[in-house]
Amino acid sequence: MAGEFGHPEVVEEEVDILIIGGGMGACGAAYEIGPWLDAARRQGIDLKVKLVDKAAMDRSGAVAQGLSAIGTYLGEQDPADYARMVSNDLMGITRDDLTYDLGRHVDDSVHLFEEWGLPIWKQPGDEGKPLVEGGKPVRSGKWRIMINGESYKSIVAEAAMKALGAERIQEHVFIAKLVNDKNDKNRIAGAVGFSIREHKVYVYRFKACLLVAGGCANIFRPRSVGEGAGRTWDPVWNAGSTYAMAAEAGAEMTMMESRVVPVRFKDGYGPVDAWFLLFKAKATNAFGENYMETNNELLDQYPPYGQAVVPSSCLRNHLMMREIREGRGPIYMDTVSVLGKLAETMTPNEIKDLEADAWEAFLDMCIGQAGVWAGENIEPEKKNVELMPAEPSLLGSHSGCCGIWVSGPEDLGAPTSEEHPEADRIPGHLPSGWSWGYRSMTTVQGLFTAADGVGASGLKFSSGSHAEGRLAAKAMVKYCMDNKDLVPELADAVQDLVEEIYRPVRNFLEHKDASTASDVNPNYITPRMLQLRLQKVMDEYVAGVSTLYQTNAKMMDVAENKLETLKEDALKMRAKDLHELLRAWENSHRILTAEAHMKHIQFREESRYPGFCYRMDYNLIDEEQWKCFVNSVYDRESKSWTCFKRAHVDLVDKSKLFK
Amino acid sequence: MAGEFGHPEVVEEEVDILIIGGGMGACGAAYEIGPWLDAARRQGIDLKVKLVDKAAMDRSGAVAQGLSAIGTYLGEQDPADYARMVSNDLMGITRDDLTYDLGRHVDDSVHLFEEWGLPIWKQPGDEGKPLVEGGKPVRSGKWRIMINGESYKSIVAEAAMKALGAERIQEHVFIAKLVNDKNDKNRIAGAVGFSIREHKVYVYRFKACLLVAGGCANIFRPRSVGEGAGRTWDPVWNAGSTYAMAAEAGAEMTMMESRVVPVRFKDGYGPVDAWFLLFKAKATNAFGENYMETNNELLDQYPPYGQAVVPSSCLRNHLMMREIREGRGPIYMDTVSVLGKLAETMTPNEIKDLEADAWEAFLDMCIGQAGVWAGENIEPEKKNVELMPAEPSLLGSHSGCCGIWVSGPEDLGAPTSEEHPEADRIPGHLPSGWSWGYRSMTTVQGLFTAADGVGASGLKFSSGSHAEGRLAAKAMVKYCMDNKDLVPELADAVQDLVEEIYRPVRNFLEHKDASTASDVNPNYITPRMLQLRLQKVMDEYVAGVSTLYQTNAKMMDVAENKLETLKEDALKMRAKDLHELLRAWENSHRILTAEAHMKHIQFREESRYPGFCYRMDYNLIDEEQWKCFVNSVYDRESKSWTCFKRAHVDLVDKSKLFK
Amino acid sequence: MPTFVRTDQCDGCKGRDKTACMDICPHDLMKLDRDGSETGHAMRAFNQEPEQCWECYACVKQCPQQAIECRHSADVVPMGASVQPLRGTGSIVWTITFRKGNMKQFEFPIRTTPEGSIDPYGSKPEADIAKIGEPGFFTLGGVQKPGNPDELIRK
Amino acid sequence: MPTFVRTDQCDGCKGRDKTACMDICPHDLMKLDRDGSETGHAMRAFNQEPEQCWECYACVKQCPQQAIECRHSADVVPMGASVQPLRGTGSIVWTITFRKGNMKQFEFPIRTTPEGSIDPYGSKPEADIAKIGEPGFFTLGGVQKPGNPDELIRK
Ligand SMILES: Cc1cc2c(cc1C)N(S(=O)(=O)O)[C@H]1C(=O)NC(=O)N=C1N2C[C@H](O)[C@H](O)[C@H](O)COP(=O)(O)OP(=O)(O)OC[C@H]1O[C@@H](n2cnc3c(N)ncnc32)[C@H](O)[C@@H]1O
Ligand SMILES: Cc1cc2c(cc1C)N(S(=O)(=O)O)[C@H]1C(=O)NC(=O)N=C1N2C[C@H](O)[C@H](O)[C@H](O)COP(=O)(O)OP(=O)(O)OC[C@H]1O[C@@H](n2cnc3c(N)ncnc32)[C@H](O)[C@@H]1O
Ligand SMILES: Nc1ncnc2c1ncn2[C@@H]1O[C@H](COP(=O)(O)O)[C@@H](O)[C@H]1O
Ligand SMILES: Nc1ncnc2c1ncn2[C@@H]1O[C@H](COP(=O)(O)O)[C@@H](O)[C@H]1O
Ligand SMILES: Nc1ncnc2c1ncn2[C@@H]1O[C@H](COP(=O)(O)O)[C@@H](O)[C@H]1O
Ligand code: SF4
Ligand code: SF4
Ligand code: SF4
Ligand code: SF4
Ligand code: NA
Repeated sequence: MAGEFGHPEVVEEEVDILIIGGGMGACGAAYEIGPWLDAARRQGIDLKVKLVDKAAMDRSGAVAQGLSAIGTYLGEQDPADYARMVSNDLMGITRDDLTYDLGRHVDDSVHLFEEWGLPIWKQPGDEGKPLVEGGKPVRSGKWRIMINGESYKSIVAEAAMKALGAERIQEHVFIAKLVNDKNDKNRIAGAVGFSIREHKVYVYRFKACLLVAGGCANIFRPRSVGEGAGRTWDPVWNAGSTYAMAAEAGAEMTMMESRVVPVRFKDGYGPVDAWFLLFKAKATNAFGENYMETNNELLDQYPPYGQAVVPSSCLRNHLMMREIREGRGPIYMDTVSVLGKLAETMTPNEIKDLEADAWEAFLDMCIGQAGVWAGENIEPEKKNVELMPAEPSLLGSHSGCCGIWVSGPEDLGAPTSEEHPEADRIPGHLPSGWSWGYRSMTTVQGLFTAADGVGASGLKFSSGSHAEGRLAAKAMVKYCMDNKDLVPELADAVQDLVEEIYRPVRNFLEHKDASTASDVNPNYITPRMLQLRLQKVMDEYVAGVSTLYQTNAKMMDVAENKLETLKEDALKMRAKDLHELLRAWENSHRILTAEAHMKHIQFREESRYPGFCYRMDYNLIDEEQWKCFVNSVYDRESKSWTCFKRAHVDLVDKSKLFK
Repeated sequence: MAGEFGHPEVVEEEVDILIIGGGMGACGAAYEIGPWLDAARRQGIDLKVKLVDKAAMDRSGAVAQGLSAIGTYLGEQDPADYARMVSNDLMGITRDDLTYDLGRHVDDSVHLFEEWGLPIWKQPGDEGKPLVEGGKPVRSGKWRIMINGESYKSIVAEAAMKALGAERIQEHVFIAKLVNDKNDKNRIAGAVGFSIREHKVYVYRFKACLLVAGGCANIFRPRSVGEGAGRTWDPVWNAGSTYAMAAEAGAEMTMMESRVVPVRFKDGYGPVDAWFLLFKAKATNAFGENYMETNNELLDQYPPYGQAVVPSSCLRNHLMMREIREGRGPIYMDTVSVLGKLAETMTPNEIKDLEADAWEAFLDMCIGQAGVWAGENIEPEKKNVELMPAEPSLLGSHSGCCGIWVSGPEDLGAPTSEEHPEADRIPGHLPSGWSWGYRSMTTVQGLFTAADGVGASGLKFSSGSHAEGRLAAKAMVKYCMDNKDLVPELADAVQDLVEEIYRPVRNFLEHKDASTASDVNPNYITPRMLQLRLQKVMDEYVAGVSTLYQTNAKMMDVAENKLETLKEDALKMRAKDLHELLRAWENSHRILTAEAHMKHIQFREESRYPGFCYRMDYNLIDEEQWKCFVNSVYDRESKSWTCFKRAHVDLVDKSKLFK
Repeated sequence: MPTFVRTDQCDGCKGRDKTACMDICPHDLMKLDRDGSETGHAMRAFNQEPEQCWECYACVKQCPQQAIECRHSADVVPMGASVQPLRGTGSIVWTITFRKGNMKQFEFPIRTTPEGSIDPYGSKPEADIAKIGEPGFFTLGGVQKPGNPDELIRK
Repeated sequence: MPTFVRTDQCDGCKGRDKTACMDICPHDLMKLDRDGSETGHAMRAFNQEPEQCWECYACVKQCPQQAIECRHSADVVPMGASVQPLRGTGSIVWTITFRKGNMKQFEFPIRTTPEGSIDPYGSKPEADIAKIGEPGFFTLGGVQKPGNPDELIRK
């Protein structure tokens, strides 16, 4: 039956492994999986794989626009140094097993990128010498290397798509829901999605699934609310699908209280790292004071995190936010001094190159910022340029570590039991320790994740995300080999799933003629209005920009109620076409992600990340009570969350940071 | 020639007096003017009058929805008491001549309203006894009386329209611009507007003009940005036409730094006075603390204003805002305690009446709040209800006093010369003292104003606005009689004026096909986007809600630049139909009003209105330097403002407030 | 809480030149879609800019067909409630339906005189031209409240 | 800074089933208006939800007709500037026009290999099934960086 609007064709497909997403994590998986599939085949096990992306892999995900730097490349440095840095940047609470493991794997992905054609900047003298042969990269900071990254995603996707083969890739299909196994609630068996081009619903059955659908933008009101609303920091299409679908499937979540609030050039979210780390510029308040100096004593209030050579990102924000809160904004990048100083020692040609570098930082990954500078006639050598902290986003691979609790490597000394005083509050069906079989598997059998999906690590960036996808791919092949006789059965009837997926369409068709203007109708809500309602709640009560990132227990009580109501009303979203059906489901995912964020902040009674989020009723870090993971599980039946603590353990010695 | 889109018919009309607006001030003028026109006619002087309203008088202006109380009724009280109250509420800087004069006139308007059919609540025993016969009103506070006000505006408009006669009223015509006299830059000669129903431009020539087009909403980003954006506190159609057109015509403005930030029930802006003043409820922070008590010491920081029996509105806000700033929000109306206490002593029937009163407070004037309560299932007897300070609005008749500098009464001892140390900075063409001939005339000959238009007074509310319109009408008749031989000549050619008025239409017609989607076009900007751009600038830099009403000199430097650019871009607004032409011109008026607000805050270096607006670089009241009026004039040619001080003088003794 | 128009109730004010809702909206929001090109519903009115609706209910009260209702702003208020008036000659009846279904009804007086009955100058005096330069309204031949002269400290 | 489509340059990708811009937009914004019912311009593409545009320029770079440009977000950025790329095989040239008219041009490399030339597994080893349970990628048969074992304090 050829589908039509409201009556989609149902396509059922059975595979062994489904990869959901086509971003950095998925591309890593698509690349790594091939040879392992071959190896399995050589063992007589033939595994069928499919990758589904809601967009076109060539430009999907957070790297669509390109990037001007690769965030993580170790080079000479030890994985333990990397694990330490991540830990400190994320205020002490990360899984050293995951970060260390990433550190020892990541450089290979970067070497591949270069091999495939990504231009990587080299130190003078090393031009043309690949990294893998010892070519020295140009660094901005200890971990970051500069690239000409306009085509970064296209290059990585080309390799992935060739590796996997076009017939195993389905683009423009949005996965809306994971389905558990009929016989084992704690196992995954399928996924349902829909095409945004044709009237088709896809129902997949599989043994294993890699859920790598990116992070979550747009649950908080952005700083521009008209046309500029789409120019969020985090890509506006990051809809929290990873977190929401995992939580709904029963996966244990971790650190969902963690958020990213990057400071960026104002109005365009242009990256600042080239200015800070390459050109060595300083930021100041409106009166020219270097707040990292004048507010330095604030760092001492957060031992030991404030005492590292590079204080953590949130603490750098914290020092800046005092200026904003006390009315000494705007905050400026002191471009005038730094360019003046550089000009003193540079030739005109070097200055031209420097200018190009500065613009490239934008044009490679944040073109909108170039638009802002062009529209505002900004000449950074003449006038300092304004900075602004962004609306909060949720990401597991950047300067935040929200995500899913995954099984880690076994060879790094990770805990195998749970030694926290409140261990008895951990729901009984969940594993103990940090490793329960397959690398990158969640607490749901067969459900794997990577990149933005993996919580309690962070600062992986694009390269680390790719590497993590590879780790997961390999583990999934092993899982499928070990479970070769498993026959997944969907817990729900296909027809019920289709009904659920197309509910917004039916809401529209049933009610659209009740009112003369179809956008205002008492029977349904447009996805756009629903999103704005979510953003208003999050902004006003859960520490968005309009409260200067402040909240308290009472505000979250209010938010809790409002989000519950919003979840009810989400069932009344309308979709007037397939495009709006996409928006409807994205927003459903956003609501659940937002709720997780709120519940975790509510549960963690301290302010672990000053500068990103303030619990004003507990405006301090409480190492005694809260140096622990906050984890949670969601129950899809009762629609309720259970939060609990897990013990934090160091696998590498952090005191070295503070010497 | 019958007009068509892009080629309007031009209607030229000559009158003696033009009334711009159809709100409370205009209705007062329309009523009072009749008998004086008759009297003039008896002297052989036949004066032609026209009233132009952009909407339908029956429901135009701030009172369109109705009101639940009349803000100003003196009853037994002395005009001096009223002048004192206004002065204290507005932090000491008001014109006693204007407020006292209002106080001695206003009750007659209220008596007329009652005569015409407005139901006014009476004390038990006085039911049915008109105020004018001594019937005692039910008061909420000292100055406010309760009414059944759903039809308030319809009643007042019916009287006005009958008084003036339908042939002298033109509805659905928007006045966009005043035109000075060709031979005297400092005299007014005409006005240009356009029909929003027909393709017609109206060019009026006149001797005198009463500019009473209301206050200014929507220059700051409201707290809801989607469908809810229209539900601002101040009616969304208040576009600053009064301030912008007066300033462009060269009229001296006063106290444009003053704003209104009322605290209201959250999300619907429902009025709080019935709860505070009639039911005697208290507001608390999230933790149940009465911040008027716990923060009482803050009042002492603002002597003498904090020490009055009723501290001024901004200081009440100030005490509340500390709670918000320090993370102890939300703020609540303690409805539970007050309803519980009332229930103890009341019969079931009395309780039912009380409930009806509470809902009527919304239904008479703020129906949206009833919608919020219904949608949120709010039961005020069970759960306290959230309050929230609104986005700033500019109004001269409410708890703010921005507006135009007008000539006051001569019999109250007002200064006749300028005794301020910086008097020499006052541009030479401006009058000295507070009275230069005609009551309610601005510094531009022939240009009169009233109600929201008159600055440096305030707390007139609907009744005072009506009364002020009457004062101005009478004075205009006198002016026309005195100047009966004056022949106004327009400074600009009619064709140029028409071109200017229709520029947005031409922008659209010329460029619309350059891009496939007509809303995104490189050659023009939609009025909606322009408004959002204005709101973003004002919100972020000029002490809007997202900075918790904070600004400083540096932030205003940025705003100054951005507003200049915005004024340039305003010339590129498009209008795809007459409705958008209306929006385009409203927004032009908003920009100029916003600029005046910013320039005045910039000039006044102190924080005169804590709780409404904080200059964080000068977060105190400086009675020494700044107990003065800040006035300004705008130069239409250079598009620039000149701000200066005028001396403040007391005509009544304020110390009586503080005993 | 912008307005919407019930398709099956609006009759386009029978094709009259100006519809009641267009005429009354203080913000020029209501529009008649004569040929259906804007909404798909010919000869019906609609709110052309719902995000600018002040929810003043002027149009709701004015519509002769009771075709207009408000739906609480979808980006702010939970769904399912309604607040609807019926405005008579002397009073208005409000029906409030809460999200959870319970209802309240209130009736309030709106005016004590019949609509259209105001005689603005009926029993009023003429204006006295001699007083045109002095304080006071024509109605009283002077001010309502002379005030205590001792209060004026500079006179 | 949402995208807009130059009416006179877009050719609707010659009516192909999927247009380049529709295909590439990561947020499903670009749409072909086949019959002109949505924009008045038949067989031309348009941005169906400009307020959701991330300004990523994927569509701009992909359009074979150079018909797509960005106009800086009207609610944020002063008018009159433009930032437009021309993406070649090995490099991209950016032309930046400032509001006040001055221009800058930059050229940056985009890749060192021809598009479509990647041979993902060409010179790589096979995966060793014996190592499937251990750390390490197939490319190396182990981890990139074993790390200093002394750093692992619980091992
Ligand atoms: C958001 C962001 C991220 C970065 C940066 C700036 C900004 C603004 N910077 S800087 O700040 O440091 O400057 C980068 C930088 O310069 N250098 C760097 O190395 N990394 C940066 N990142 C980090 C990396 O980009 C990031 O770590 C990885 O991209 C994460 O990879 P992954 O977790 O795979 O997510 P993805 O966004 O790439 O891909 C998501 C995919 O899922 C698809 N998808 C989503 N939902 C789906 C659904 N329901 N069904 C089907 N498909 C569905 C998407 O289409 C996409 O394919
Ligand atoms: C905004 C506001 C105001 C009040 C209140 C709540 C709110 C939310 N409250 S409470 O908070 O205290 O509760 C009231 C209350 O309860 N009691 C009371 O007495 N007064 C209240 N006000 C005060 C009075 O309403 C106010 O003092 C008067 O209405 C002011 O009278 P006036 O200055 O005439 O403005 P208007 O808004 O009534 O009329 C303006 C007219 O101008 C027209 N217009 C505007 N621009 C025009 C143009 N360019 N060309 C042609 N016509 C063009 C309008 O259509 C309108 O006719
Ligand atoms: N706590 C941190 N502070 C700053 N940068 C960090 C931090 N943690 C990780 N980084 C990364 O390290 C670089 C900056 O560190 P550094 O070179 O020491 O100034 C950036 O590339 C960041 O990606
Ligand atoms: N001032 C700074 N000091 C140290 N690290 C920084 C600084 N600014 C940015 N970074 C790091 O650089 C990385 C990315 O920078 P950007 O692309 O501007 O976000 C992040 O990991 C930041 O933590
Ligand atoms: N708590 C209060 N104490 C004194 N006056 C108040 C209080 N709340 C409101 N008012 C006054 O009541 C009038 C209108 O109230 P509302 O309708 O809430 O704006 C204004 O003049 C306010 O200043
Ligand atoms: S007033 Fe009522 S019946 Fe008349 S056009 Fe408007 S909605 Fe329709
Ligand atoms: S409720 Fe008021 S603002 Fe809204 S459409 Fe009706 S008349 Fe206009
Ligand atoms: S890619 Fe270019 S030519 Fe093709 S449809 Fe889109 S805008 Fe038109
Ligand atoms: S710029 Fe990016 S987000 Fe915007 S329409 Fe083009 S591809 Fe889509
Ligand atoms: Na919109």
